[in-house]
Amino acid sequence: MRAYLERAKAHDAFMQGEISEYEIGKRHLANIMGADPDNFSQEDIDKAVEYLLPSGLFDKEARPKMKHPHDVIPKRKAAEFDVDGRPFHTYFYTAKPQFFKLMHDAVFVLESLKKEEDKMLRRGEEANADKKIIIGASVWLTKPAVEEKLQEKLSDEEYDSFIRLFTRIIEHPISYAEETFIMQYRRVLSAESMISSIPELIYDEAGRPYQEAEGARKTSKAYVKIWSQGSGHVTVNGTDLLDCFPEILDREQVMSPLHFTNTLGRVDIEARVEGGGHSSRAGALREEALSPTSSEIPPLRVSPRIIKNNNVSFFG
Amino acid sequence: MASADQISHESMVNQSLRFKMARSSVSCKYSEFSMVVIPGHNHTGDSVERRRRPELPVIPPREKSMPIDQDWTTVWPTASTFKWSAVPLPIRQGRVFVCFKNFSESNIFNYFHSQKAEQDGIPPGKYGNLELMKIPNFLHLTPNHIKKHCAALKEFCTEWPEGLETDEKCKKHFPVEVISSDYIVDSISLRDPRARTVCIKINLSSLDLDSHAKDKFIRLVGDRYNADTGELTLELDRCPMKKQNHDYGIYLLSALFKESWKTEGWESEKTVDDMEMYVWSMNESKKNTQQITEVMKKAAENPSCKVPEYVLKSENVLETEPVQEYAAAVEDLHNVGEDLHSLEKYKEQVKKMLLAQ
Amino acid sequence: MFSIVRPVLRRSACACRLITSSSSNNSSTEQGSGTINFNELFQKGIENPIRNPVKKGLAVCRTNQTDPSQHTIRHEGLYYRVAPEAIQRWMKEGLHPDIYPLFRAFNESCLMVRRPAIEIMECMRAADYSLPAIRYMLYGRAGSGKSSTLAHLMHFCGSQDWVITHVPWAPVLHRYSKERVPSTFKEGRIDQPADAAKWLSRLMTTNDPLLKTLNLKTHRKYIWSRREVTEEGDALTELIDFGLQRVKYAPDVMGAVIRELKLHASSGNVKVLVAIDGVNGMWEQTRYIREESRHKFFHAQELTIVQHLMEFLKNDWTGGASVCTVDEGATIKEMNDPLTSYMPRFLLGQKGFDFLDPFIPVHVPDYSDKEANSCLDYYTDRKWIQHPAGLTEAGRTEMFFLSCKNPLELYKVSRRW
Amino acid sequence: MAGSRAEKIGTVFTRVTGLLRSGALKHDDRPLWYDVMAAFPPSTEPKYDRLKLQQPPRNILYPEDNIRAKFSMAYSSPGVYDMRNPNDKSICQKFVDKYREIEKSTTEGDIFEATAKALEAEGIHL
Amino acid sequence: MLKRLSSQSLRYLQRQCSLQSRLCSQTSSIEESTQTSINPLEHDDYFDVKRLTKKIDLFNNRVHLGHKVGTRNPYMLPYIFGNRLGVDILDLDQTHELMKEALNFIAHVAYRDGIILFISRHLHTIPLVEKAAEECGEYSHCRQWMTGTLTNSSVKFGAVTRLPDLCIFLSTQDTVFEQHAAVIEAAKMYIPSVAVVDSACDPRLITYPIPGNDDTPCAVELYLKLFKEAILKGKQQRMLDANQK
Repeated sequence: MRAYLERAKAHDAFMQGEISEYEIGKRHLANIMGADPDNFSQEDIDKAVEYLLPSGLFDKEARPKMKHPHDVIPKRKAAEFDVDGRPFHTYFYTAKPQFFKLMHDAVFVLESLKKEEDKMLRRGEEANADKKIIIGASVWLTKPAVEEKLQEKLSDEEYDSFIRLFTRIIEHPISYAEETFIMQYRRVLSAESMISSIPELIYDEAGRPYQEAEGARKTSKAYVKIWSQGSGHVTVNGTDLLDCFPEILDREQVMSPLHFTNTLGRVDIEARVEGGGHSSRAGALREEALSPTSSEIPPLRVSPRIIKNNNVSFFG
Repeated sequence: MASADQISHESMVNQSLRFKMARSSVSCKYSEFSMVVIPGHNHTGDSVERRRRPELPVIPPREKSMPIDQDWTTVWPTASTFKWSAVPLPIRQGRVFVCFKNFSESNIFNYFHSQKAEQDGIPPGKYGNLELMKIPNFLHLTPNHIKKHCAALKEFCTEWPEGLETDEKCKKHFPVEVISSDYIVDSISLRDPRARTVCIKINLSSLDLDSHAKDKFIRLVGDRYNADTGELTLELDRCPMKKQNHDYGIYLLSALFKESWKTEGWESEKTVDDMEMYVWSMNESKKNTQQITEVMKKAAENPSCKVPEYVLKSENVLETEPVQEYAAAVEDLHNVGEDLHSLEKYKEQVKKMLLAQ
Repeated sequence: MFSIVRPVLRRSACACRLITSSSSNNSSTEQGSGTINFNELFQKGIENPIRNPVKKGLAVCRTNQTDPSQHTIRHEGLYYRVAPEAIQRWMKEGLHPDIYPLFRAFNESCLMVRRPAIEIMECMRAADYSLPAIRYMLYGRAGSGKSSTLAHLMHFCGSQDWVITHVPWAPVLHRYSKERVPSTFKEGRIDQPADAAKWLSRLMTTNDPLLKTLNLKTHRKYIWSRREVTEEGDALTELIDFGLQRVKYAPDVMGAVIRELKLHASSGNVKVLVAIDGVNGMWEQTRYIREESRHKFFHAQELTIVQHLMEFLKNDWTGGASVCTVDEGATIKEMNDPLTSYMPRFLLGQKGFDFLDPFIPVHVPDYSDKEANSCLDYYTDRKWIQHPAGLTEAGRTEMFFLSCKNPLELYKVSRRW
Repeated sequence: MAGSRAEKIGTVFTRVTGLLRSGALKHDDRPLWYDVMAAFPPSTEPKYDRLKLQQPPRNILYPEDNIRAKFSMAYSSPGVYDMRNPNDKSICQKFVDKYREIEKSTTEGDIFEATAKALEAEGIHL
Repeated sequence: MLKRLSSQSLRYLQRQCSLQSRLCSQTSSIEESTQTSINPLEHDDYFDVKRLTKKIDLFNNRVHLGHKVGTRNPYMLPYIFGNRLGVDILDLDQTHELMKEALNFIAHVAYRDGIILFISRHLHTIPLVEKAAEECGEYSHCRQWMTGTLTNSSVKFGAVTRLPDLCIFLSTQDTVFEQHAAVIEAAKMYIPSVAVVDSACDPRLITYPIPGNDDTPCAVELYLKLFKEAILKGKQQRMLDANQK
């Protein structure tokens, strides 16, 4: 036990040393590169290291780097016992105290929700539909994410029970009362749709607006220009759609996004596709015709079918 | 069992004590009696303790004593292999894979607790890290180094010649571009076979060639000529030395130029198959046209016949405008390539030629 | 091809049933007749007939003008009804195989009047037939309607009492012929008596009443064998009958008939239309292996029939016209050759081009907006399109997108609606 | 016994005692519960190898069980019973109470039916 | 006898004991100081826990209700009062006495700063048990039991670990058919156990068995209340005694 405690202490000291060494190294590097040491960011460090010690190793992880010790050295748990050997945590003997603490808390959260609902029913009130948590806007944390959060390794059954319990909580009519608790374990999807913002419109000499996009599926690549205020004219590699895609399935692939966004016959498409086979070309085009389309179209991230996918078939 | 160990340990200590006592008693006995001296076996006289050199303290690596605002160019003046002690950066390189053998439920605890996993997954530091020594480094070419180099080189620089300010001007005055490479190889030989190669580039438009000469030039150089850019590229590597290759290249260029201006006797014997372009007057098309116009001319004798006007106007029908335009359309179709536009043009010309307006 | 036909047959039953109830719905509008200045019309553009797909019965997609000789640019994009006898006579072969079940399903045979056909008709009207025969070349990508245009033109000429000689698909001659014998007439040529006899019988069926009324005579004496002789002044039909009875001599009879027809046409007795589909197949390698070397094939030029047909395609005669099509399907395709094209110079090759030059190439494009809408109007009218969405504007847009308005593709896409 | 992991031999207490007695465990190192258990031993020694009682437990029966049995045969429905209210009696219990009440007062006639009638009169539907 | 010792278990015992040696010396000093007044071990009810239980409470909380006859464990016969229409009724007289004994023991262990581990696998009452354990500053393990958690603890926890000094089972069954593995593991590791044993449970390895209904929430709540009070009383007394000294 003593050895255990000493080890924990030694680790803390070791980390302290590493961090101070990193800070000094950072100032040295700034000096070497002739930069201002106070405003030398991690990005600058990476750039400088890449310049000073270039490595062509395929695995980027294996190249030289200078990172903050917290990013390099895996986190370790703090000491778990006091000097008498009494564990700090009431669930210590379960070996996964954080996880079971969470499960225990979740049970009482659910119970409190039930009680609250009973009270509301007795008062004749109804759950506020406006406040309801939109389940589609976020997803549960994945198992590795939960493990990272709790610093404990979970079995599949345990993760399943976690999901079951939390699903019961979120599906409760007044789950919004515990939104902050629930949302700790959910990842919001809206961030994703924010990233893929609609590209700006470009105007050609005639003043006609268009957008440009690139896309890929399997080994195919597609470069697309979409003109708004069109008549549904499609050119692929300088030829007709029919010449490029003799199979109707491929043409349907290309059509699906236009159909979905109701722009069929309203935009002109000029595309260049290369590499791959006919179906992957159509797939590459489909994704591209999709993502920007024209300014008339809202972002299309709501539909799960339109998630960009380079490998899995659209119908698969 | 542990207590048994204790006991045995205790007895051991006791035994050793007893042994010491016995020895001391023996030594007492030695003083009383004359000693049997076996040289090299037992002690004679006072033993002089061997003087050991005091261990010098290990000097901390140089990086520890470096001031943060030092002049790095003095620390690392020239190219050199990575030295961990002279580089004051906590660099890490390498990738260590964490590998759990027989990973099972019972080992899950180990994942976060075991000592063995303590160093797992951490890239090794710079101390004794061979990987850092293998890769090249540019610690001798930092911005400060370059500034110093430039300052030192400045006095040897001359002014840029006037009139060659832009690339276009350079191209104009020096149309021939010669590319060669030098190689420094760390191996048993100083020579690198690639160093002898010389590449000469020139744009054909910068040579003074008429259409025949240009045609011949292009035929002579074959695929070394890029029709899209109009550039000639000569790769020369048949001689062992770069100089020889360069001289040969220049010779070759002038020989090509001279040769392309010559017109040989056999060049007049060119047939249709030798033509690189479709020439209407040499082809079947002309015969067909001639035949057809002759028939039309004959038919024109009958006044009810609707013959295109041009047939009657001119004596030499083939020289008339519709036929010439038709000929141009056919040539266009063959030489430029057919598309809807050229076919449309061809159609119009044929209609003009065959149908009365 | 069979897989394509199957759903059609399935659909034909229900389509027929529906047609009986809706036959009174067929509205047709008189679009006017008479010749109009071709160029003028081309320039000013023609107003679209009123079309509203949602309201049935109002769509104008057909014309009452069933006489093709009266067709002008004003009928462009409209369907006209072809009499069953005309189908039997001129279009029994040569159209896309899917179109025949479609005719049965629709309970009528209609062809669309399209611009390339009108263009050639105008040329034919304008041409002087004392001048060498003009050769027209239809070209366009697969499924664009070259054969239908050719059929329309045959109907056009046939209705004006021309003698029609039709080769429905030239490459058939050098791919699927069962019987091949060395020619006795000229060494080094290959005779295909069965194919020649077939051509003769087609000539008879196509022009049967006409040939009898014209009562054409032969210009010279033909000696087939010691006993079999065709005298000068015999009826041409007799010569043809002889070829049909003595199949052995059919290739030579074919040559004689062609010669006779050319002479008659030149002398103004009759007008002759030479219609050959897939003419570029005549400058191709055949699939027939030479006996001396297994790796060498006969060239189509070595076939007697091809040689005779080439005689016909020559412009050394007057009083007729040739209409040919060039088709990608008629050449032997290299696998995945990206350089394929449907243009005549590419498909004919230098030799073929030189032989046929000068000809009038006429492009058969995909449907224009007007034609495509007219086509779908017609399909809707015939209850071919049954899905409610197929009747809406959005459904049409989708069909147009998927088919790129290519007639064959549009038909294939419309099968699914 | 002591020190071994054979939990079925002796008890926890006797095994530690054995260890202490043999000296394998020093007296100072004894478990902290040892003194407590020595002072307050469990009333039954928690031995694994103990004898089974052969005698089955008695049946618990009451005289009024007869009435209950009759009631159950006549009216199978137990009725509605408010479990939250500890004072709420089941219909069966009400019947038994009534039966006894009637039994005390009268000895003639069919008491069972009389009870049923009495309860009906009180508005309790059987 | 010494030869038959399992060296590993002995090592555990030694480690545990060495860990506690300091505590023991502390407690012994307490003892010494209080000897002048009173020795807790000599006092019959030093923590005044015996009056916590009342038979009527046990009855009202349905502690007497056992399982059906078919599931009866023969070793529970002495604690069974009788059989009412196929259901075993536990003898509350005995339960009352045994509960007092157990509470006294628990309080003493808590007084000596022992680690008390609450164990239950009765799914409905797990949160209650965990909550009670947390409230009295002790430990609970109500989740799936990994074999060797007590017997192989240094490997399982990655370090030498102090094992609990007392296990309190609110239900000795893991599933309805199987006994909780911790019962045997605790007995192996010299850890005494206090357990609520229903008529279907095996009381033999339990040091201080309490015959009682282990399924009804109100009964479990009652047990937890009593255990908690006993532990808190023990701890309180420890503070008082330390202050007196």
